[in-house]
Amino acid sequence: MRIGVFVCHCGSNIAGTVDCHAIAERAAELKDVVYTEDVMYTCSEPGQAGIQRAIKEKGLTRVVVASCSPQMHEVTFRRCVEDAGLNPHLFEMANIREHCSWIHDDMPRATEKAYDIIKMAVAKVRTAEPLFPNEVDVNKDVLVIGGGVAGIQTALDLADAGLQVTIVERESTIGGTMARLDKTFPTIDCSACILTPRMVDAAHHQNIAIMAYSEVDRVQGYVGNFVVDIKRRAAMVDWTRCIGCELCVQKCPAHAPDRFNVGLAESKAIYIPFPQAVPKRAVIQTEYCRWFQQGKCRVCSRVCPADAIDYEQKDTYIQRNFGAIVVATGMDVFPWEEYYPQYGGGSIPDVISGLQYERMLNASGPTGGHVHRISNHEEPKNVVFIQCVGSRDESVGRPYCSSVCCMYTAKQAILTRNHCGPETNIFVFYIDIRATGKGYEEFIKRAQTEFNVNYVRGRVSKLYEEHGKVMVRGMDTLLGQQVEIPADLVVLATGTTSAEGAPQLAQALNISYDEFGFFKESHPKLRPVETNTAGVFLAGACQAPKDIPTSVAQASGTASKVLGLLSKDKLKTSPQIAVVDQSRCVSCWKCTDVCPFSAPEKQSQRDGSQKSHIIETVCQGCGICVATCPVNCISLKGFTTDSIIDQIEEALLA
Amino acid sequence: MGRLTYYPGCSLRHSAAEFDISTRLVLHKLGVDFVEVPDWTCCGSSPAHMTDHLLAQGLAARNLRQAATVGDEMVAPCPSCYQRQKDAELEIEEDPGFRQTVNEVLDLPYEGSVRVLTLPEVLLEKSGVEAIRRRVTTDLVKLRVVPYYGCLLGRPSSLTGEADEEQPTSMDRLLEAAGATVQRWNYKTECCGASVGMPKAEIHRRLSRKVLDQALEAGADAVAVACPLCHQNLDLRQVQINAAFGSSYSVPILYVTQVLGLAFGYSDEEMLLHKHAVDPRPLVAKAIKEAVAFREEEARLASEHEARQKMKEAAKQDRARRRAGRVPSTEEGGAAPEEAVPATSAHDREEEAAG
Amino acid sequence: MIRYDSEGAAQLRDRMLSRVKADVAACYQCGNCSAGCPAAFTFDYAPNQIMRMLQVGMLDEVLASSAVQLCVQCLTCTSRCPRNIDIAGIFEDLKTVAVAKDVRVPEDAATFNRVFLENVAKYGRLTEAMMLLRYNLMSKHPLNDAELGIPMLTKGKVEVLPKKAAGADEVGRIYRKSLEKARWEG
Amino acid sequence: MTAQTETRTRPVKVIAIVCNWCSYAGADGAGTARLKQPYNFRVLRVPCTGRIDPLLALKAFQKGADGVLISGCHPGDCHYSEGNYYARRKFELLDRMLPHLGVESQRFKYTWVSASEAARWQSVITEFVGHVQELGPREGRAL
Repeated sequence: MRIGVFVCHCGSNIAGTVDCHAIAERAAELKDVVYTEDVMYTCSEPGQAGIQRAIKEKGLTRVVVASCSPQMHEVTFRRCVEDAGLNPHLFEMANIREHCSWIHDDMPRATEKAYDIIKMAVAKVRTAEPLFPNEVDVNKDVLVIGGGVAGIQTALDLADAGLQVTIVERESTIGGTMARLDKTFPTIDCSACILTPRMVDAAHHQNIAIMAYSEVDRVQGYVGNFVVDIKRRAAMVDWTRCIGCELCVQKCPAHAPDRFNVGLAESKAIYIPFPQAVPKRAVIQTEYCRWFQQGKCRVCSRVCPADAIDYEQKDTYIQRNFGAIVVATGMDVFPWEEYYPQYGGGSIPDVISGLQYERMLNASGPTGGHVHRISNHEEPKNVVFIQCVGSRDESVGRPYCSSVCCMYTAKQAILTRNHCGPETNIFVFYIDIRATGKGYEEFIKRAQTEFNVNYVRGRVSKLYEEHGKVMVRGMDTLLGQQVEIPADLVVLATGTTSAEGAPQLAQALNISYDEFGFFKESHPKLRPVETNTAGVFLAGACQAPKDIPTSVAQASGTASKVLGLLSKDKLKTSPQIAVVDQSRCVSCWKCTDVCPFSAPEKQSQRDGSQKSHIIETVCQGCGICVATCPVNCISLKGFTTDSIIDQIEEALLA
Repeated sequence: MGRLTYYPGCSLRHSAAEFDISTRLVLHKLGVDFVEVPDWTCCGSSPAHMTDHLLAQGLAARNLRQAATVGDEMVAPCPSCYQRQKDAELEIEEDPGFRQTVNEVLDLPYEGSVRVLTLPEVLLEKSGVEAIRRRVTTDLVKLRVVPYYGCLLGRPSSLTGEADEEQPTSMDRLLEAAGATVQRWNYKTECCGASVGMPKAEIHRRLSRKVLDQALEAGADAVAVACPLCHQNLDLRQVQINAAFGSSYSVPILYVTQVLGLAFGYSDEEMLLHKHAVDPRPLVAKAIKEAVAFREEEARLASEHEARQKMKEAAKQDRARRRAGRVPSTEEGGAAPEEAVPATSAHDREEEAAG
Repeated sequence: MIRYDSEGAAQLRDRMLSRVKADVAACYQCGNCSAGCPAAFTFDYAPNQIMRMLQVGMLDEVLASSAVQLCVQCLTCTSRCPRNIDIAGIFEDLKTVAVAKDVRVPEDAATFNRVFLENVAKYGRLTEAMMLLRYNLMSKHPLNDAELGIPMLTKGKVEVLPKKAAGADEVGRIYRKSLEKARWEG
Repeated sequence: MTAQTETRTRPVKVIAIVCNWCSYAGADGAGTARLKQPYNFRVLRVPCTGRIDPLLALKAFQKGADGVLISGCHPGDCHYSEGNYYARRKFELLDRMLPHLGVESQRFKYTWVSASEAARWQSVITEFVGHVQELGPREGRAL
């Protein structure tokens, strides 16, 4: 056995706190180590070439690279040694950067620790065995979860490339948040004019199937071969018959808050969110329906020309297979009412959210695009916008910037000027203005100059009603003066929050999410649309708050990643899987009980007995069975018990 | 042990005697057992904690020690006293080292662990809304009040047990339980100017005026408080406010315990209403009188309504009887859905027919 | 023009971290504390400006400001701070620093505090009438609360002859010991 | 200083066995954020805490570890759905068994740190190493 150890300086990232040269020299004394070297940047091209040269010239049979986290470069180096003719699993990484140099200051002690880490890696690589991947067939259908602008974009890109795409959308129509917006910044072009054609494209595309009013219930399988259970929620309307004529909606006698218009108007118990809905199908909201609540009515059923109403409909479940999953579940508006009692907590009628104002501005919205006070329908004289409501506010558990509010507030302020004319006073309370996109800063300047919007630097502490006005008590920090504005209408630039149910979906998909419910990408810079679960990708605001251009750009990026994955007919599976020593198996079947993937199967032996056998393409390599087997007859390739004990020993050796 | 001790504090001894008396009577009426902290002394609020931290905690710790000799809980109706003593309680509990430091300035060490409570906390925890409601004998439904918590009854919520700092609810619940009509308003927790009112009169005048203004805007006849300082600024200094702004406010300021006491049937004299600068007696008398008239009217309307219902019921039975005599029962199935069609649709159809 | 005092700023930050558990460096100057402050209209510096001054180490200016002395400790700022900074706690601590350092605080406030505490140290409990009287005499505007005094007297809200409470002597000792300790350590 | 006091005050040795998906990534994140941590712990990476046989923890104590920390994904967040639940069951048993084997239960900890919880990793490891240091090095390894 001939082991080579390469210690990376990573510029000064490691060498700043670890004496790389010294430990490289010391490592040469370790058993089986025949060659060591310290390198400025091991991951660079010359660095990798050096490793390959050493493998050939020094006859190395195993390699350890001491550098950064394996999550960063394990793949890189495995490929590197493979190209030099070694099995990629005869390679091990020692993480002396994230786990050592970056968390310590004292060079002698950090160096000692780095040496220990290298010793552990050498011990591990000593017991390593060559491993060879299996190949599995790939299903080329793609599931897109969420039919907002990001989901639509990914679906269209993939469908245009020839893949079969299914969009699963929780609401009864696709379109997402963008469908509710009036105009978009910084161009002030109509949101519906951009989005609705894309929605129709998706609906008519021969490679796209839309499953609206449906949710992902369960996900099994693995990359290339996901098995997904989808729940079709009972709409109480047979969508194969419904033609979206809206006759039922017109005649329905039961009123319900209009969710699409964020409560600014009333809708009916039987509901189609908006005229351009795709698919345009009715849904009965049973909690408001007279038939479901009082057992009387059935008006919709009588007026429906297509005989589509079905009060007996139940949720149905269907199972589909996919090769890849794109999560594009978007975001929700921050529920400010629960968190800001100092702004009236929703009890002051003339204090509304940004999304409500968006609906008010919209010509097909509840006020027909007329801006008026909610309390008395008069045109407002003083309109006040308050930024960072539910953003950058740790007192409400939202320390992050929602990234879209500065811009949408500027847009709404400009539109207010257009709607209300020059007499109206428009104020925007801001802390900082974040206008980093293309043309954004220019847009802010136009709001301030061309549209005469008064930007006040400071936060608003309290809103309260007085003499028919909403008193805005704020601060002009630049003047060092408190200000009070008797406002007619106050629009809160409500921040964004993760979509309802995001953690549950993440758990079903086995992907990570942060404390706020946004899904975690595999690497913030290098793998921004991948997740830690192979075959599951992210698009849009489900990953972090995003505006439309960024969501769409990311969605197309995601599509290209999915295409890259599915361009192959077969996928190599990880060879780091469990294997049973059948001669010692006692057929207790504990392994079949605990395996989350049903990888162990009962295999009949020649003598008629049954022994456990692990299906290689199904095993995900978690090792639960290994720790569970009472006779220790299962071992996990790449993480054998011996190799773990060897590492422990090395770490503890004085 | 386990007794509730009562810390009146300096204000309640004299300038806020009506708060003291009404609190004692209300606790007594509700059957809440308590004993006064023996030989209590001033808590030091607010100059002490703005002068020296150890002085402040030392003064408060002395009272905790005194309370510990007879009980393990302490109610301080005055929110300033409450806050000082609660603050000392928490710091001493959390930091044994600090307990030692404090004990160095005391004559005798404090080794106990007394839990300090606000008055609303005691009323709600030891008695509760239901118990209060049961003891109400005088109807105060026509007394429209706003609960004024001021700074210290709601903030910080981690200390006072309120769920929300901006919208505390304990006084609302107490006043509603007493049968008063509680108006929603925006100034529950805005400051009245506190004791800075003394060195800088301008502050309290402006702030207290705003509180009175908002109370009236909310449609209240009186403001309910639970703080001697708030009471002084709003009641005693209302003349100063009027003099400074040329206004003519005359808003009675009642302690929440006075409202409870009145509801329990105590007299104006027992609740020491005459001690207030703005005399609340006319308002209280008027409210009680109006309530009686209101209840009479309510009873009259109810009996009328009942009579009408009875007549309707009788007529319906009558119709049913007659119909049963005439119409075969098979047609009833067809009639039922007709009935279910809402008025609008029926109306539409009539119009169509007319057209 | 000012020069930033980085060392002083670091010391101040540490003091507030250890005494109040508040990090002045976390302040991002949104101005919410100032917006909601009921007394800020009488301040020379708004609360957010005080926070900024602390960030750059301007302790002397802060201690000399009327803002620190006129803060009413209503906790509105603390309760609404989006960075969860205990601003009122910082102001309270600054008041004690001002006392310990003998910084000239506005006469009214200093007199009020002194009269109050001396009264308490003497009688064990606050005798409001005596205190008010002495305060108004010492602050040289004896008629300040005259309108107040009359209703207080007539409404029987004043104890005319103060009595010494049972624990008064101990309170006097607490007063003297604490301040002595502060003087030695300050 | 006598030899004996030296052993009592020497830095303790702590082994941290963490899962690849959550806690290892969390520790990576702590490194990326330059969150300072104690020197005397060594990290061992396994795919999932479900892979960790409690005997491995015992082995570590036997080989001279003064403390063993196991850290995985939060309940419900396991990359393999339920590995951390199986791990929890095993380690709760181990936790109860350790004192009978002469190992103070404070020397063993099972916790969870997600990939996004860099600061939590820092506080978990710092506190744990601190507690073990308070107990001091283990002497007379009966186990």
